[in-house]
Amino acid sequence: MVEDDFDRDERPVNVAERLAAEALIVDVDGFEGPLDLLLTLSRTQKVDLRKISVLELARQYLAFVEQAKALRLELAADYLVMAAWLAFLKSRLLLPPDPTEDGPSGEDLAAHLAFQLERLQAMRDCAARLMGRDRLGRDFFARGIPEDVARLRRVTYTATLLDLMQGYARIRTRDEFRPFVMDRDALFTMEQALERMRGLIGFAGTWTDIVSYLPEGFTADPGRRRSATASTFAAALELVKEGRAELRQAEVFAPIELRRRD
Amino acid sequence: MSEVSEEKEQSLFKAPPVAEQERMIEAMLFASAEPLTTRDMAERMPHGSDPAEALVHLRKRYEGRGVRVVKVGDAWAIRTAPDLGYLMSRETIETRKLSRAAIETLAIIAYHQPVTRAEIEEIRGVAVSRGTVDQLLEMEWVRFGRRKMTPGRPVTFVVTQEFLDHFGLESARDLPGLKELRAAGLLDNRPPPGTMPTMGSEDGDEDEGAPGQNELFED
Amino acid sequence: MSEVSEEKEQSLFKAPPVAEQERMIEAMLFASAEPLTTRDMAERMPHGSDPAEALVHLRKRYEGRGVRVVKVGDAWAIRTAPDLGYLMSRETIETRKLSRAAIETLAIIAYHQPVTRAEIEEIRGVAVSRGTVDQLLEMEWVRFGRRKMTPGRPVTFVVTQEFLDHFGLESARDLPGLKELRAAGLLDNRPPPGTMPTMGSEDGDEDEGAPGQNELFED
Repeated sequence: MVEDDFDRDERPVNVAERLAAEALIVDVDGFEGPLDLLLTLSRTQKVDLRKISVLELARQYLAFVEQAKALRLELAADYLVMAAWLAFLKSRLLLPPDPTEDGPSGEDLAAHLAFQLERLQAMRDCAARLMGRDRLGRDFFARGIPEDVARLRRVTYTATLLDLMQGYARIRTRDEFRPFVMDRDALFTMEQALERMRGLIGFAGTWTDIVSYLPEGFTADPGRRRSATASTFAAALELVKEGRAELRQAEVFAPIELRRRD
Repeated sequence: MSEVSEEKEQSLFKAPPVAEQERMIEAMLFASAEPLTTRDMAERMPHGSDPAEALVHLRKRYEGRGVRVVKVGDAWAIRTAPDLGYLMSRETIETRKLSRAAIETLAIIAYHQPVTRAEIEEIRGVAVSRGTVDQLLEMEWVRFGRRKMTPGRPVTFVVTQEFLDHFGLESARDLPGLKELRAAGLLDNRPPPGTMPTMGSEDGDEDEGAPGQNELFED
Repeated sequence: MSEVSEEKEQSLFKAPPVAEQERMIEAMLFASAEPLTTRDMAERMPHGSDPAEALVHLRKRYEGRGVRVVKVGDAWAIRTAPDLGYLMSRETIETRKLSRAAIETLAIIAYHQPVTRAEIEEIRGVAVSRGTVDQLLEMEWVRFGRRKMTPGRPVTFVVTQEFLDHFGLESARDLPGLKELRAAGLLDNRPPPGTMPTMGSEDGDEDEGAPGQNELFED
């Protein structure tokens, strides 16, 4: 459930290929996206990132984009989106606030951009500190000759007294060894049907669908129902032959009805 | 940490103290993928080190511990103390239901003991595989009984005390008889449909079984 | 040796003495290249053993030695002392060179975990390529965490025990500078005001991330 979220199907694609493909799109003159470019540009201001002039930064960024255009460099869409946004931010910062307009102020937006830059810089510093730590396999080491834990699997068998008694009963009744016969419990024989019908026919004073004569337990399962229907029908024919009942059917496939013949 | 690097600097001029050399060979023996000779160790250690001497100390340090410094050929390695070897294996116990063949064989032995293999086969109506009997013997639920005083003097099988313990029986005589099995519905657990012609002949058979069965328990 | 087996016999009835338990965990930790949890150890030790207590003693015993008992997440391992790394040049494992994107992504996952892809993208200001995350997953330094209880229930990433082991960290709480970053508010998930262009593909996810944010560090 958790892992399936993305790209399971595309997993097998070579990681290196993907990295290469990413590099083509993302690297504009060696920058990893507009935020990275902004961070680099901000360094020219040589101030604490919290005191950075976002307005100045926006100017620098827009100048960079202009230059890239002049050099006919293909800029990724991200860079252009950021340029448009910075142009908007610049106008917000320069123009007096429009009281009719809602939304965040230019200052709020600038503060957030400064926060983002500071956060990105912090993460880069963390990454560097992390990679600079003593590392397993380089500075400290795991056991060179690990002794594998042998996994022994022991199987114990068990049985209950009931198993034992049932087993014995099974042998003594020999139902295991009876000669092979068709399993007939899905069958309702014509003899059975006839016996049943003979008992019931006395009550059939009115026309009744022969389907209603199917024995209990033979109506739900299709196989059993088929068997019982056939034998009941055959038994009904037998009763007609004996002169004890009459049958009628209104049309082809209509219900077959049965009535006692007095 | 800082004193260590100080020592390292000193080692350019003189060998590190033995205690430090001991740390070194301890780390090397731990991390190396193969046993190391004192020469291997010396090659890696600062100039002037004497791994042989440090090794004496290290060996002593590990005496009686969970691992030991042992000699492998002319090299050295750290190994688990032999008495703790059992920790390096993990036993998983899996409980399985006894097979039908085994249960039936066991039941026959329990009800008819002492019983020969031929008798078991006659009652079960199929050959008894060696594996089935071996399994029951291995579980110590059955054992060999006295040989039968019949031609060929075949071995017999009887159930064991372990068997009785497992099934909570005082003796094999406490096993329910056929009448009780029938009363418990166990003999008729497969409702014989009226259409089954083979059932009838079997009835007498069961009752006959009863007296003979008790004889077998008499000894 | 004989007293040891005597103790083992006793252990059928009561837990072995702490000194003996210490030997046991010493042997197990030496034998394993992977960290072992106290549960792993207890499962292999005689009934009633308390590896946690024995570990305290063992850890102390190896202080300042060539190898150390270190905690890795909720598990324990023996690792060589970092100052002796230079002796192990032959054992050095060449780790794959990670791209700058991968390193940054790893740091973001470590410091912000559990973190969604959208959050990583928001912080880096650029789309996270599949290759980058795949590489970290493949190295087993990151894994999928719980889904975030935000619209779309995005998956999160967290760092693994392998990550902690590799960088010699007891837990993610020990990440360098974590406290300072938190104090400076740089680990907050500050929603962008208004119409900031979203870099990530999963727009909108970022904003709701805040509550679940520090779960992993808290427990």
